[in-house]
Amino acid sequence: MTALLTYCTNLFNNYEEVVAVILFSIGFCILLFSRNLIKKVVGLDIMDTGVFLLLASRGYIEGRSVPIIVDGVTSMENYINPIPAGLVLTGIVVSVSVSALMLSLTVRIYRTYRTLDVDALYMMMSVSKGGKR
Amino acid sequence: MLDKPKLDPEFSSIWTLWKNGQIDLTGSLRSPGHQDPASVKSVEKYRPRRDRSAFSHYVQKSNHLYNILATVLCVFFACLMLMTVANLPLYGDPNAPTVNEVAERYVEKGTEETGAVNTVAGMILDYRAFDTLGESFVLFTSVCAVTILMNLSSKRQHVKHTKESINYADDMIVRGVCRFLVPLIMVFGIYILLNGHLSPGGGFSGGAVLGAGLIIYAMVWGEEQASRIISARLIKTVVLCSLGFYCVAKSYSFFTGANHLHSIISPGTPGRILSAGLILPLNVAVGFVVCCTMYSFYMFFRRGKL
Amino acid sequence: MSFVQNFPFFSIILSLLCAVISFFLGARWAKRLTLFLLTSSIVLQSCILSFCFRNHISYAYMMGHYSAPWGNEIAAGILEPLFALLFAVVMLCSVLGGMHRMEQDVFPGKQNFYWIMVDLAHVSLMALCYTNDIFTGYVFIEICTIASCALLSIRESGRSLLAAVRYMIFALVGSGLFLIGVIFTYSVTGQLLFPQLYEAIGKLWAAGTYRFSMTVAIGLMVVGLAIKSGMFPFHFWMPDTYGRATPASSGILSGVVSKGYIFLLIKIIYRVIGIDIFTASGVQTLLLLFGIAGMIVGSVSAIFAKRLTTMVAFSSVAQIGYIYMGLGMGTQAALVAVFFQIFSHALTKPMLFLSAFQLSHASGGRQDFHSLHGAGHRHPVAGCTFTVGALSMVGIPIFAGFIPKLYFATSAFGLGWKTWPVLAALAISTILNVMYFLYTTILIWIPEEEGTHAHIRVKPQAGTVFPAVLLAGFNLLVGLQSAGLTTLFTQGMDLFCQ
Amino acid sequence: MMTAFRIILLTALVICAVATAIVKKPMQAIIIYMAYSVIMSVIWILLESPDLAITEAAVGAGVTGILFFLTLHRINLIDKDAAHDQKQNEEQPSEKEKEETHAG
Repeated sequence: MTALLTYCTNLFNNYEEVVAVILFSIGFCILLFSRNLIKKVVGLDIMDTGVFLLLASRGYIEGRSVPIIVDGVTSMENYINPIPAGLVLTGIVVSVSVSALMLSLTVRIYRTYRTLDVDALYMMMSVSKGGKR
Repeated sequence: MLDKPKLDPEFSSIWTLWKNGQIDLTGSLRSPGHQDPASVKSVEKYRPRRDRSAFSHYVQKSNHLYNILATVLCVFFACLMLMTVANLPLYGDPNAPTVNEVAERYVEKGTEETGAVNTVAGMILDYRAFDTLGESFVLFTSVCAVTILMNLSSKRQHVKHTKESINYADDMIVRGVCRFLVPLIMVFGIYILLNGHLSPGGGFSGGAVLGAGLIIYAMVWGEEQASRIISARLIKTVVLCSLGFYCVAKSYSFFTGANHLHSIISPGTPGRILSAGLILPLNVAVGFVVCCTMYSFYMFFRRGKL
Repeated sequence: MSFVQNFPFFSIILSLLCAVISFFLGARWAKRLTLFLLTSSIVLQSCILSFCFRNHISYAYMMGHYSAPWGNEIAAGILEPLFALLFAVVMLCSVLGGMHRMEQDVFPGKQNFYWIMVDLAHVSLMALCYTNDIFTGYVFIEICTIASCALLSIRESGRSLLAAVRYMIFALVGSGLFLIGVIFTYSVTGQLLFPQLYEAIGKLWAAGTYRFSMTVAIGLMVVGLAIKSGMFPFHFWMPDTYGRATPASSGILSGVVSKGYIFLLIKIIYRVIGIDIFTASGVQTLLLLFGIAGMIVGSVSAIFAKRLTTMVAFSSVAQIGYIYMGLGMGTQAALVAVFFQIFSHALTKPMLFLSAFQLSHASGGRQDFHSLHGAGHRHPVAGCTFTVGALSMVGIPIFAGFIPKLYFATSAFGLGWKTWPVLAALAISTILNVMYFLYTTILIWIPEEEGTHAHIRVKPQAGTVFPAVLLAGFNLLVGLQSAGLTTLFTQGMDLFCQ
Repeated sequence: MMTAFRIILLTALVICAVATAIVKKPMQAIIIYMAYSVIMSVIWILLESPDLAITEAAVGAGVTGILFFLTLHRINLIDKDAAHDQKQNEEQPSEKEKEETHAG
């Protein structure tokens, strides 16, 4: 019982991470259940932002400010952890390049098959099996 | 596709009908009443060879199974992650394991060692520069991949009438606003780019803002006009020079660092615009790469060439 | 510090520079530049390998002026340059072998992009081999993913585009999970470099705090990389990806890209987590079970495949299953077997793909088994290399594929309850392998008297068949001279597993 | 106060994500996704990372959104082209028929 209580308190305290995990799961659900390719790409992006929120919230420290040293105060006591911010910056750029690539694939697939419905695409894939290359 | 009731009602209706198990997907795709003619033609082209009803039955069955499995997977995964989050160090805790000697050195000695007032810029362009080098190459890779996929010079993919019905440059409000807005955005982008080591920002944000400014310019005054000013060759040259400079500059610093040689790059006086050693030129190089990448994404998606 | 120790860094920077310069060049010069890059990379890796082997050292190389917990690092011992060498050799061979076909498949204006992508795939593999920093690993995983997607979709046929979308979705979920695993690890340890992580995780595990998070983090990292390398329940992207690309890309994707992820996974298991903690976390047993399932499911799917390349691609699922089974066994002897399996698979699969495409070219471009009757007589060299590959995959002695099976079987004893499943899986999988590979081999050698393609005789071009023959030679070399490699592996592991 | 603001923003984020999941049209999903990105950039500021806020506002809400819209635009153009082709294909046989009847 106390263990459960600790769990709930921890969850309540880590609300930012909880939201990040929920966002990741929603993105994952869109990816799994949506049949439109464009929506799948949106789902991927939401998944990525969830991950970034998780990472950035790990670096935040209550009551401290952004790590830009202006007044010559160099003590760690005043600033948040700069590492997660740098990593997320990398991640955001990776995410935009990946979504551009996915969208260009989407356009090409629509040009060839005239549909974005993955089930229809899958069906065409299966039924044209076994023939010529 | 969205404003016209061509495809979209189709998605919903097939979806709902299918959920209730009333629809044979193959049939609905082929029936001309539901789908636009183009798609019917393409389905006809990929004519199934085995028995259609048996096949659609199979698809339906596997789809039910897939839905159940995917739901289970999602729920399991979400629960697992929530449990893990409950077991992590607390949010905003100053004594968390992440606040250790690494972060302390970045903050406390960063200004002195790299010359950058903005600790994040100092960290990504000096302490962990190899990551950032990789990151700019992610952008380069993806711009090459998009070129492969979207370049119109390839076989049989000419879009015939791309003529726009709306010419934004003739619209007084749009033109008037953009005449003020575009230079403003560009100046802001350059400011972010050049002040990356002093204030929030840096190569990636500044480059993205610059790219957005160029995109607005191309959108309003037309792609031809934009491509006259920023030609494909110019973009290629800028990308080549920036990435080449980045590689060479960083490999100098990696080489001297690893071999414990003396490096001629000094951090300078922190707080000045011309300080922080390589960080300012690297920010400019990264900014150019990001700007060109964003602009070429736009041009490839818009008209299939630079 | 000796000058040779700079070479890992040189090979990375050189390929980055080559990629950037190729952006400005035409297809012909880009091709020359890439071939030069791959050759020089082979030379560089050999130098590092001989240096490390002679001095029996492993070292960390600072990328910048800041030492371990603050700056980025790369590390090299014996295993890292050995695998980098393998990857460079296999890439060079598959690129050379598939070059002619690639020039037909790819639109001429886009061929220089193909070479850029080969360069970028090369740099990401080198970085995955040498990296000593987990986040650098993530960045280069992404480069590898995008480059492989481009290598796959550059053929621009409808099916390869669909395969590319499927590949991308699986790969992106994989890298997302990997990144979450990295974040969890970082937030309980506060480190990103391998040696510091190893220390911190060891301390945490001994203290017993955050044990659940750590287990989940290990699981997520392993699952992320497993999805990307095609472990059994996540193998759906594999057949189309390998079967529909142009042969050079098939060779690169199946031979080296998936092995790059697996090598990073091995590094993470042994140098970040530590094998004891990995065993204790229970993820190891899961790997064993999924590996065994993959061995059987992959072979069964290959039996029912209707196209030659699809069959070869499904057999990759089974071969990757062997690797994961070995990782699941968790002993040093099993790790040696895993390394042999990586070697034999990386040398055999591109050869099989190259010869399969040549055989189908000799059968009028068709890939169904009916048309392939007697293809070996129409293109004897490709027939021979295909036979060598098939025999190696089945595990006939004197070929490379025999060694890992032997080592797996010998290392299975003394593992408690794991012994019998492993031995049974090896036996069943070998029988299944025989069923489809020997069937295909016999099929291509049965002469076809009155057929549509009986009159075709392909004159083998030296440039096209030479790489496949070279790979076959390497295959035999590994099969016959395995003692030398065993020494390298065992010495490398002493340096590798801290 | 700050915590309340933060919680409101996070709730809005989750609502946006759920809305993206349940709307039918891709266009709606994209517009909601752009709103989501803007909220995200405010959250980055609250997390004391202005670098991320600028990047997210320019990249997430700006460039990615434009790319999504352009994708939809291209898809529309492809549809129009197909319709155009078909019209031409239909017209040509009818002209031939006319000629045939004329000749007949």
